[in-house]
Amino acid sequence: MTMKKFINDPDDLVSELLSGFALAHADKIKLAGNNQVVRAKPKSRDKVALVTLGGSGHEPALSGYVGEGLLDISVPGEIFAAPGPPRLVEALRMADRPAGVLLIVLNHDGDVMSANMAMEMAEKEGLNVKQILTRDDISTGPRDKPEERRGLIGCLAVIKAAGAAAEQGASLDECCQIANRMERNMATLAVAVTSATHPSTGEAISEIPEKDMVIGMGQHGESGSAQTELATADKTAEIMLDMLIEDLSIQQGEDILLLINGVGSTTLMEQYIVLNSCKKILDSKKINMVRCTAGEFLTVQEMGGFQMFMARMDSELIKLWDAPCKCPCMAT
Amino acid sequence: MTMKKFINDPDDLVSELLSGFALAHADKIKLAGNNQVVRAKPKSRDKVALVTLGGSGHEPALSGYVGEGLLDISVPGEIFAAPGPPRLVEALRMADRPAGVLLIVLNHDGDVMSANMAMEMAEKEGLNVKQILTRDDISTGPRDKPEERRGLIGCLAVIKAAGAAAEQGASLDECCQIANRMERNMATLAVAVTSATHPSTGEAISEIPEKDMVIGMGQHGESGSAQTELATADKTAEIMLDMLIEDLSIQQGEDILLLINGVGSTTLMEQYIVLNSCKKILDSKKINMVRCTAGEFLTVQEMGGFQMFMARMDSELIKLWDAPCKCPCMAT
Amino acid sequence: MMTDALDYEVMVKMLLGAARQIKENHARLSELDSFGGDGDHGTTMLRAMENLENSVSAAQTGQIKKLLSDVAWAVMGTDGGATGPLFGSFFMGMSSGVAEAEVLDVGAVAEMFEAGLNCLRKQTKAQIGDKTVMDALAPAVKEARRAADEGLDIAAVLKQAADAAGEGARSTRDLEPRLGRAKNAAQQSLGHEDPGAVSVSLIFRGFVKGALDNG
Amino acid sequence: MMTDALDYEVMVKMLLGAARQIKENHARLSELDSFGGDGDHGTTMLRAMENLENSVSAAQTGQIKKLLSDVAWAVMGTDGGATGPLFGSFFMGMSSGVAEAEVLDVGAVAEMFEAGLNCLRKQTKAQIGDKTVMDALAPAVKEARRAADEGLDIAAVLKQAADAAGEGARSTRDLEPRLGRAKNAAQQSLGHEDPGAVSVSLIFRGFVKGALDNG
Ligand SMILES: Nc1ncnc2c1ncn2[C@@H]1O[C@H](COP(=O)(O)OP(=O)(O)O)[C@@H](O)[C@H]1O
Ligand SMILES: Nc1ncnc2c1ncn2[C@@H]1O[C@H](COP(=O)(O)OP(=O)(O)O)[C@@H](O)[C@H]1O
Ligand SMILES: [Mg+2]
Ligand SMILES: [Mg+2]
Ligand SMILES: [Mg+2]
Ligand SMILES: [Mg+2]
Repeated sequence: MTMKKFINDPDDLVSELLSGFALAHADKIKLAGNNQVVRAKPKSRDKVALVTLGGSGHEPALSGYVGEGLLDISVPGEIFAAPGPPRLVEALRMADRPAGVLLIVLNHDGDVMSANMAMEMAEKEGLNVKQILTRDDISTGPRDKPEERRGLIGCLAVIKAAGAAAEQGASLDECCQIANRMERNMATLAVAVTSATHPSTGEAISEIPEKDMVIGMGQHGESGSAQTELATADKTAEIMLDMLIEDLSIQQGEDILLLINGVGSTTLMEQYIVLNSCKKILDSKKINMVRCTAGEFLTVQEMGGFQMFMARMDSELIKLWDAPCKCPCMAT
Repeated sequence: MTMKKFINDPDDLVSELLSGFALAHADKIKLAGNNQVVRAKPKSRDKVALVTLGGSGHEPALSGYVGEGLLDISVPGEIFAAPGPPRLVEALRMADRPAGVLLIVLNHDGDVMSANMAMEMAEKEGLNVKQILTRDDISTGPRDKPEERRGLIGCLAVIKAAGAAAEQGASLDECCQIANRMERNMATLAVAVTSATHPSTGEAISEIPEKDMVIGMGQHGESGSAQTELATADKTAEIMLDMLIEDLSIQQGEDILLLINGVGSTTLMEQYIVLNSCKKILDSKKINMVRCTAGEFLTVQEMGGFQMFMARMDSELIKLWDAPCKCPCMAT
Repeated sequence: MMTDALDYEVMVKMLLGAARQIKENHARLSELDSFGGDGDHGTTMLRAMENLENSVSAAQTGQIKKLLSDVAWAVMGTDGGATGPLFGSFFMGMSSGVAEAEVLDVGAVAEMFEAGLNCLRKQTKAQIGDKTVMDALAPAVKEARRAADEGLDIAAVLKQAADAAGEGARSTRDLEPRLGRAKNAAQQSLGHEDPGAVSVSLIFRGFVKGALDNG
Repeated sequence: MMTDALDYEVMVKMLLGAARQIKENHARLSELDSFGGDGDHGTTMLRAMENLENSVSAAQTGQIKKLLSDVAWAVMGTDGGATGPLFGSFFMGMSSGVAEAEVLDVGAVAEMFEAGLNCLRKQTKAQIGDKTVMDALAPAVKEARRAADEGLDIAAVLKQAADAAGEGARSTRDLEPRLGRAKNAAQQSLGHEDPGAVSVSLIFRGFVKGALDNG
């Protein structure tokens, strides 16, 4: 299969996409330093800054979350590959301020290693940085082994909550607490139906039989936990909701946030249909879907499928979710 | 090929997707009447209302443009098929007000027929409605035969301009003038590399050879004007820009708005890369890309490709483009 | 059945006959629409005919004029691109072409079809040869008028019209479409009838079957 | 070449030798990474080694310690997931393991490698048998220490270490990965060496070739 992507030299993927990204959203973000994505209008330096890092190829993630009420700096790496510690240290220096910096790291080996080394150096330099790991993929490990869980779209909820708190003037400790509360109360499960093409190599990153779907598929084509036959939106929603509800031990009457994140070629139409299925099922289980949305927030190139995210919400987390925000990929 | 879409009964596609859409964007839109998409908070009735209609399956278009500074009502039809006149008349009645209603219609046979019949009835009922057709597809007819040009993503620019004017209190005539000025000064060209699957029939809506791309491909799989070999982002941008510039007779030193609209599985990454290519080429031609963006605003299911939109801008149109807006698929 | 008067009950049977013809052939209609078009014509016509049937059973006035305008409105209400307005306007025109009378004579039947065609013409500039509904509808209406003027009875008029519609639909096989979605893939539809024209022919065939049905 | 003293120039040659080995074999590394991983290991190592070469040519101090920390920083600066931090920390550890001295004796060489391994261990809890870089690196470092303690010269120590690394890399063939991206597709990589372990082995092979190179 010929790769059908509009690109130039594969070596220039990230630099070109970042230039285009900066052009497209010049009102909200800009590039600084060594391809750091920062806000067009920086937030006041007496407020806690939020920084994240992550591989490229997942657009709009993660740089698309830079903006009011969300991130201050995103450090994009190569395609599907975390940036190395030096650029992360650069970002932490840029973000450094008396109020402190919260570094949000998706739990993937490369990202974590980079972050750990950067944290070590930041400490040596006396920077005021705290780190939080997001580990929401319930398919890779049980709840009591969070280190085995990968970071999926859950990072957005953590960034939203901590970002809103920071914007409202919360201290670094408070931001950490909120981020931690969100992190502990969230869970994500992915499903994939078609593979994506790695834009550098032109190769399919996974193989999925024609009549199957893979539950638990990772963000880079890592195989999933269960390969089953294609199912309707209703049935797929039911399977996935049950796993998420069980993982979070959600009880009747509890309030949840639900997010359907399209990862590539699965249409918004389908995402809305799945969301509608979820609503029906949750209603029947008497679980309150107090907030929800659907859209492409973190993609895996043109992979077909979606990530279903669920979080147990309390009134403060709901308020933070509702707080105003404005970034390239969303606004309220 | 098995269709790999998360759906239930194909007959329920539109009703289910609209329910999900309303759930996902409850802060911005809601359903009213017979599946009319209206603003969650209606705009003041002394301002001109904007209404549009169009087939479903193009999400977020067109209902995703309902919101502040944009549409008041969208009348979604079946998959790829305009709604019939009765629901459009219902919408026009709902929108009716002393300030008047502007009906924006994409030039496709079904949409135009529905709109014409609805306009006839609206006139009989004494409603104050004016209609504007958007005809931006330069691949289906020459500039002096606008009736042969299909309506593509250009509708968004017309809706943005007229919507901003309406929000600022412009009269119906003024809104019409602005919409017309935008419409006369815009042009769109589509390119497709992979087909989409019709979600009702499960069939591919077009066939594109493995190493080819189709320039001029329509929004429903209608064949394009030119089938050529796959090209790089730079080369594709050059070919398309040249055709758009020629169509609009854009001269050195003129100001343009450029929009890259992903239609499905072509990634945001690629859209940004193409936008970056465009910037380089336009710079070399001394044409000022004063505004630009990229994203999925009007899709064709999971088709691979994009629409490139260009408009000659004057200072008023730029101001209207910059005016605040807030709808499910964008916000400034 | 009637020979020189078409009453409300017959009109109901004609309409339901048309619906039945379409329902039995919708898969073929979609297939025809897939050569260059978007493959949905059968599905849309199916929905249109379900709407038609519902409006027929809901109608209680006994007035042909009102029945036809209800049907027109229902068919138009089918969200299906060009189909709703095209076929809806044909029925709408039929309604405006009949008097408040309770029965139609053979001349009134021809006039009814002519009014339908005229109303549809307001929706489209399609001419014979453009490979659209027009290729079946125009000859059918013309033939109905000719037969009526010749003094044939209503059953015969309907039959002649249906034959002309069928002939017209078949004639589209060798045409390249000049209107509608399919025009952009003109070559692909060569050798295949136009789906809209076939629908017209099925509807007229259904009128005949419905009218002759004594059940 | 040296037998009992490793000076700045030799260290440069060793580093460049390592880079050459990787560059000649990057396609194989990517291929190995495609069995269960994401197929980018070769590309990333290639970029890492380009960064390494650049930092070597930019380094002018003549100090091994500084040279190694520059190299470490450059390798870490490769945006490539796990690779930058893993290999970068190995070089960083090597730097911290050598004194400010201008030449290293055979004991110092063994110590340097041990420090590299220890620094890498801070990044990962990988153990031998997990099918990672550790399967090649741990035996290589252990063997270097054994050989040094036995009184072999530096060339022989490097060679023994490289052999042990190669052995270690080959041993990963029959393992299922327990760490890294590939662990989620453990079966797929059965029968194939771990790309990271092969990289370690190539780097040690490059050290030998570089050190023995008299050009
Ligand atoms: N502009 C037009 N004028 C007359 N008939 C048309 C026109 N456009 C389409 N048609 C008819 O409609 C048929 C296609 O109907 P359908 O597939 O239901 O609508 P759509 O083209 O919107 O998908 C064509 O076969 C043709 O007969
Ligand atoms: N947690 C880990 N501990 C030790 N080595 C690891 C770990 N994760 C990955 N590796 C090593 O890295 C190699 C893959 O490197 P590479 O493909 O460049 O990174 P990525 O997995 O981020 O794509 C593996 O073959 C393995 O040797
Ligand atoms: Mg990688
Ligand atoms: Mg259609
Ligand atoms: Mg059709
Ligand atoms: Mg890899």
